[in-house]
Amino acid sequence: MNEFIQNLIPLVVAVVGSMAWLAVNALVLVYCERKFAGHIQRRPGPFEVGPHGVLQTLIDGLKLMGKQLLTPDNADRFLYWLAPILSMIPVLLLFMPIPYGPVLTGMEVDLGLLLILAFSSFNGLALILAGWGSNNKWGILGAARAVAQTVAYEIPLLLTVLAIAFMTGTLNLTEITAQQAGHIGNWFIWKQPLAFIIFIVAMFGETNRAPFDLAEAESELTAGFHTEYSSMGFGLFFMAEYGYMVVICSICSVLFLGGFHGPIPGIEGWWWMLIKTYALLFLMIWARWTFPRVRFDQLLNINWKWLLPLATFNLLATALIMKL
Amino acid sequence: MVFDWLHFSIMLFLLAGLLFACGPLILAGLLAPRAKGGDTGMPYECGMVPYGSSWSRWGVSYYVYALIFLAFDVDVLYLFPVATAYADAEGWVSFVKVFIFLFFLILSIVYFWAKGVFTWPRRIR
Amino acid sequence: MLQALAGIPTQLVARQDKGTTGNVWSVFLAPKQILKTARKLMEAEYSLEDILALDFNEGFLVLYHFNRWTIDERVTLRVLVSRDNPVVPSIASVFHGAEWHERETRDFHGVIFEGNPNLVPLLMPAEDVDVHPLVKSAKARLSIKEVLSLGEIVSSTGEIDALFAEAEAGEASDA
Amino acid sequence: MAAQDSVGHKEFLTAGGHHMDPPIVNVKLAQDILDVCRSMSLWPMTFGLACCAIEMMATGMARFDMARFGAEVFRPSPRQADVMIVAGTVTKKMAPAVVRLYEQMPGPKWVIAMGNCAISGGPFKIKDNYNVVEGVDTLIPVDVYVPGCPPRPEGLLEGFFQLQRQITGKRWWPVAAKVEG
Amino acid sequence: MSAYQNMDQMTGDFYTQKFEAAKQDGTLIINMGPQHPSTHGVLRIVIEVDGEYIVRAEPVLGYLHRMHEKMGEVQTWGGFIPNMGRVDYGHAMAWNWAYVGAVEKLMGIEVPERAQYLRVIMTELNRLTSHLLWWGAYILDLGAFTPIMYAFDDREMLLDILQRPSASRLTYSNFRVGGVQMDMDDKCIELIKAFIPHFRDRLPMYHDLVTENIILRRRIEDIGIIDQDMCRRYGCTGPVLRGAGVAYDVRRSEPYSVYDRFDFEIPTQDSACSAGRYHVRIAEMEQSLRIIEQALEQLPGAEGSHIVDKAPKPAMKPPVGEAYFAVEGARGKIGIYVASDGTKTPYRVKLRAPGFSNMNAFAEAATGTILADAVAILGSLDLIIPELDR
Amino acid sequence: MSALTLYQIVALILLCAGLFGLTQRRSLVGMLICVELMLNGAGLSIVAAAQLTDFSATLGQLGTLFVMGLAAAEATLVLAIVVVVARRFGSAQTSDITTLKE
Amino acid sequence: MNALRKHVIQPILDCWSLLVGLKITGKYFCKPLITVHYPRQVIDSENLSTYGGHVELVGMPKDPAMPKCISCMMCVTNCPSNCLKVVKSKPPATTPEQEQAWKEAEERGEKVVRPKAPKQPTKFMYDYTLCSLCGTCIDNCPVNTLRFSSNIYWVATSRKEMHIDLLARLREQAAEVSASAPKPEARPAAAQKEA
Amino acid sequence: MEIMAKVAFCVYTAVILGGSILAVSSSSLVRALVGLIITLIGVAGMYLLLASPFMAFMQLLIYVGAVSVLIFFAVMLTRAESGGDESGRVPMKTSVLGLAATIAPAAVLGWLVMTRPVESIAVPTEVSIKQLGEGLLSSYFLPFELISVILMVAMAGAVLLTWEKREGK
Ligand code: SF4
Ligand code: SF4
Ligand code: SF4
Repeated sequence: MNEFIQNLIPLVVAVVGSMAWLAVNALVLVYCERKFAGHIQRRPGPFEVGPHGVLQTLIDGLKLMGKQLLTPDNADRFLYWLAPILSMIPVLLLFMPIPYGPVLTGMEVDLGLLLILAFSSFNGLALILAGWGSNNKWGILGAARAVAQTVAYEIPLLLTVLAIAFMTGTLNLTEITAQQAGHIGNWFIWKQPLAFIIFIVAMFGETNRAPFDLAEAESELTAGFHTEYSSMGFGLFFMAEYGYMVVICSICSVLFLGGFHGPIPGIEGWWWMLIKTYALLFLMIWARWTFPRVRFDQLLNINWKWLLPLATFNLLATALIMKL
Repeated sequence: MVFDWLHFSIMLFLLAGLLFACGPLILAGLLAPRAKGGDTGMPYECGMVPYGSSWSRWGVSYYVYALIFLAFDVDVLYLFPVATAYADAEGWVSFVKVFIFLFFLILSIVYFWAKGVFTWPRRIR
Repeated sequence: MLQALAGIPTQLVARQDKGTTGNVWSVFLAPKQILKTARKLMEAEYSLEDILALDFNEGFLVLYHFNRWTIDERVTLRVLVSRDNPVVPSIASVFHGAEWHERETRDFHGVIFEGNPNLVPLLMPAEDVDVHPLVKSAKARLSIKEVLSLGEIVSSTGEIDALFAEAEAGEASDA
Repeated sequence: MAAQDSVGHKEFLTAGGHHMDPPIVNVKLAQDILDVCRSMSLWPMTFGLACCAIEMMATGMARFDMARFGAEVFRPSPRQADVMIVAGTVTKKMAPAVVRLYEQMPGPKWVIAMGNCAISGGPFKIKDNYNVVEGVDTLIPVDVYVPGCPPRPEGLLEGFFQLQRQITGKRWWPVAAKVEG
Repeated sequence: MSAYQNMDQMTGDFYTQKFEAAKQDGTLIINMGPQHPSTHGVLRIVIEVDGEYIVRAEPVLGYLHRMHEKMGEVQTWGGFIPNMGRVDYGHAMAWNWAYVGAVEKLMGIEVPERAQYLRVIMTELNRLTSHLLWWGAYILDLGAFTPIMYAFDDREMLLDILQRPSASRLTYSNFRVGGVQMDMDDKCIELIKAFIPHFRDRLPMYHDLVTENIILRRRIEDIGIIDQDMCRRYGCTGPVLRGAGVAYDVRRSEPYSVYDRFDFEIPTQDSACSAGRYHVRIAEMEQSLRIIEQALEQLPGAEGSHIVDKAPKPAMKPPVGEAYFAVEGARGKIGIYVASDGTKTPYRVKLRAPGFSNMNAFAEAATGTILADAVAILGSLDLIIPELDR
Repeated sequence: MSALTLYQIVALILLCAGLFGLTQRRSLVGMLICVELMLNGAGLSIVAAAQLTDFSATLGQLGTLFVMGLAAAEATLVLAIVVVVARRFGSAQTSDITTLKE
Repeated sequence: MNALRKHVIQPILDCWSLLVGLKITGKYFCKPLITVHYPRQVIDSENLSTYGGHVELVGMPKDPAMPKCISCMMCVTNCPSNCLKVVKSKPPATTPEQEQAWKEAEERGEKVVRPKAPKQPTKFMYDYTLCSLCGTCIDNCPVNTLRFSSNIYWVATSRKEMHIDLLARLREQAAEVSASAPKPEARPAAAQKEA
Repeated sequence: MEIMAKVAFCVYTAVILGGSILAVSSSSLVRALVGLIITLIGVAGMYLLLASPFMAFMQLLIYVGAVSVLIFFAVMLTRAESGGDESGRVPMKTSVLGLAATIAPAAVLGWLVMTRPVESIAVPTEVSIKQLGEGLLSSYFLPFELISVILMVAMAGAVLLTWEKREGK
């Protein structure tokens, strides 16, 4: 039993840590996004609530908690409320196998990558349930878009991840990081540059972020699948979206950018991880505030006519080169 | 039926996630004033009364071509076990095997491309 | 312009002073002729500017403004319909854009455009089929000669002149 | 001072009897804290009606930047909005939609009538008026009026401050310097 | 609980019912608007979608019908001018001009030279604000959030300039029969002179950021074809017509005021698609700058009057008759028809709104396209809803 | 009762539920759902048997994996058939299809 | 080859424009902000003073509390929105004896100077909620006693508040100016209401 | 420790039971689908209990991420007016017959399971993913290629069936 407790404690710490990490990330990231957008647009963004508006997202969150949870009369109540919960539940788990530092790993899982992929597939389901459950025409259109999109972009994502897996022979994220130790030249971005680019594009597609934010395209579908969600229902989708963003950017930095290994020694590993993840997140934010949105058929064509062949080619090439 | 740490931690994280999701929802349910009556519960459709339910049959077939690729998706998943074993597998045979597998995928892409599944007309009618 | 209208029985054709009215030709037509005229104008590459109605004692005067992209030669077709049975054939089949203009005129004045594919309220709420806000009260309504003047008559069948006759006599010159 | 009493006693909303129930946990302290949060994060609905809407947009733009006060998140769906800025002329044809959109907002909710049209019909309040609603407060309860045709963006900001003051009972920001001239 | 427990009871309203009557199997009928981010106000479009494709679309107007034509018959001749600032808040000056131009025609008033130039300058500046507003909003519709901010930066500068002779920021109503309300001071002219090079510098940035952007180009090219034939049938004018390759501009073909003294081009595009209309407007901004420059050069000194002596009072009584005056607005040909019975109030005022005719072509252009394209088409028409509904 | 038996009982429950559902459902999609239930039961049974006996666990897992792949292929085809049926007949109730055939 | 260029190479090259876009937004990210932090700063007053707030009366140079208005009603009749209401002063009440005396004097053929009503209006009401700020009243006032005010940060919580008595407002302004000549802070919109 | 596993087993059984009941009995097809998903999750939990996390993740990936989404779209396509319901009640006769048809094999199989316990081991064999991969690359490579072919054929068949050229321009 003692042993059990001993094992349990780090796990509980990991759970609590992930919760905090998720919450802090959501707050900080949303704040950063708003500030970043503001400065691109030559305005300060949130400014008055707290010094330089740092409390703004917290306050927004609290406000959402003080807002009515409204269920439309015709909605399928069960599905309607299942959806945001379903989209939120797995997010915490996704942080578990990601190594944020030499010790900062929730739990080292041999099938880490597979675990993340498996549990993130809940999100698509949640979106479609949300759209369906709310019985709203915009919602259902948005949901159909969201699912078609995530499904499509999952394939190149899988293929690029596979390329890395072929190289490393493991799905354990910690091990993948370990293989990139040493100097910056060991990062897989140099060995798999094509995969990196594909991954970045697919990342936008998977997380429904602009310029691929078709599922909630304001100017077309009002608010897409979450049109009918108020208060925390909306808040959960929002948080989950940011959670998925952080996860996928973390994975990207683990797979391609050496994880917690930095180019300069002497700095704690998790700083590197943080810097890389946030650099990728900023890239996403930057792109969002710069580009127009693509059209739905273009979105799928980018995937099928470019990413998919390229990713397949990349995988084949990887397999071939390994045997050379 | 054996205890497994991976299993246990997955459950723990999921439970925590549930808490994380339900907590705010419950709080919001308790703390917020509730508007009722009138058209409050009417589905939002840009301020108009919708005509009929959205649960009617409509042109999902547009999205179906994206979904057919789920099979592709599933297909790719079979490569995961292979990926772990590939590096250690000796010789060219393994490459050939993987190649054959991927060849069928490529074949289907080429087929669909040629058939025009990837091309959407700009307008119909 | 006159060639374009050749073969159409007009009630009155007049040339107007462009400087003060912005118009060049003013053509009075019987309601029956309007569709045919529109076709001719379409062939002559005219485009429709707008359609409006004026409320007079004699009836509703429906005005169609046409213009060309190349030459500035605004043509006004005028159709006078009675107040009791304000029916004009629609020209929406020729100038598709006329559909909305006609619907708008129906909203405002209650002029019915026969053959308009979609003669339902456009600007007014759908329930207000019978509300025609721009119809003048009997007191405010004037007769046609008190507002309009004819211009320099080119050809005429006489019936329209008659409406203006008094005015012509009264104010020896116009425009 | 919370929102719940801003609706409930007016009978001009739709016949369905729109009203607002108080929160289940109606603890003063918690609600006060929430009120401050609500006032600092007023998300408006994207609801421009006429000319005033352009000035509403201008308020969100870089020169005036209403995001500084947490009001930048224009939500297209009423479900996620806190405040409805009626920016422009409400016509008889539009009135049912305005009421419906108001009712579709979850509580607590507020309304700012921006511009003279929304306040009283403004320049369109004429003798033979047949289509313009003479004041949106004949349809839905209005909390703050921002007069002008259109009001300056600063005016709308002041409207927000006033709304914040009504929610929390306190003006949070300094008062602007006077304009000479 | 609401009265709408059962979805089957939800039968929409008159227009959706009309639509439903001819509904195909397997389609959804959706109200896009009146409250919808991409309809820029309260336009409502009932659409029938088959997945992403639009099977049918019908705009429903009138949600902002503000009875301008009725007011024309109630207000005095001069008292109707404020309405002109509100018909089209985007390009209010052109409407002002169209109306006072029509009345001046009726009354035979000759406007002083300086006033003419002031009108030109202000109208062109206003055209710039209108195009900038459109540009930002259009890009916003297409999903990019930042360009509208940049557009408004410049627009604010223009508003500062225009505020001086009009005391207003948006709904200008400073034209008077016989001239303009206030003269332009030197400071204002200085500001304009400073603005022109500034804006010339900004245009390449707009170009690089947006016009060249591959996503935008792919979004708008070959979308929403409105060709010459359609333009004729629907009576489209302005950038829509010029985007279809017809160099028709009222400032050229029916030159009013002093426009015949300026050297400017009429940009046209042959593609007839959204991109064509887009490029026409972008090019027009440059041309407006040119006109302003020339007008500033030719502007008679301050000794010239900004309004005729003994300007008519608002309760003027123009002689009996009718007049039609057309000007080129930012959206196309604005035409105002006035009929006078010799009293203080007009007998009839009819506003020909360019957006009304342009919008008319939307349904045909959008049928069969993808939902996102419909938004792109709608935006490319540059709609100002109060102008549609009047 | 050994653990294996328990798993087999659960698998049996799934199988029965699927079977019963199959007889009750009248739409193609409903039937598909029930078939998936049965396939799941089968998968569970195979994995349990392979894991809890001396039998080759690899084979058991791979076998189930193939079952899953087949399920996906089947679902794809059913979706396609449903599309066709829906396009033809406007609904996918089996009864409708049978009546329409006559 | 041509097809290759069109469908493969060109799109890749076009992606360069995305980087250009990122560069531009990145450049602006580093530029200074242009926001005017409204309640703490205002746009320069030179600019604001050209903006027209609601209509207000101008006092006489000598007596700032008194408008130059001569109750000619030009503004009232010409206002398109009917938002002004001017009530003329009545002539001072006269006693019957005076009347009698004047009457007699008139009968005698003398020139009688009856006391005229003061020109200033007794009441000058203005309903801001109707005004379209068109300036017609200002144009048409023969003595130029109307102008656009600079009270532009104004909000209200009820409609009545915007129904203002311009005479009272003028008096207040005059008192304010005389009381504390250069008062830096405006009477805030909200505070004014509170008062 | 063991007790926890037992509890987990009971929970999963309950989840599976509840899910399958929902899947079979719900009149709304979408709810039935949710029932199926719940069942799938329960089965995934069972796989975890059987010490084969790979199978559990695959179960989630394939079933939850792919198959159920496909079924969802199928539901959307087939729905009649009644909001995705299977309208009306099933006639009694069908229910009884169905029950009979179910109970017969269930009884046989159940009897077999209960009375003929197979030699079993208490601790599940653990197979690493690498072993699986080696299996796929060596002895079982034929099915590995086969599944690729099958899925390709399924895809091609689906496209062949559904493909309608939209009259474009
Ligand atoms: S108040 Fe003035 S600016 Fe605002 S909507 Fe009305 S008319 Fe337009
Ligand atoms: S500005 Fe115009 S509307 Fe306002 S009071 Fe003066 S005349 Fe009337
Ligand atoms: S026009 Fe001038 S003087 Fe005449 S009543 Fe009005 S304010 Fe007084």
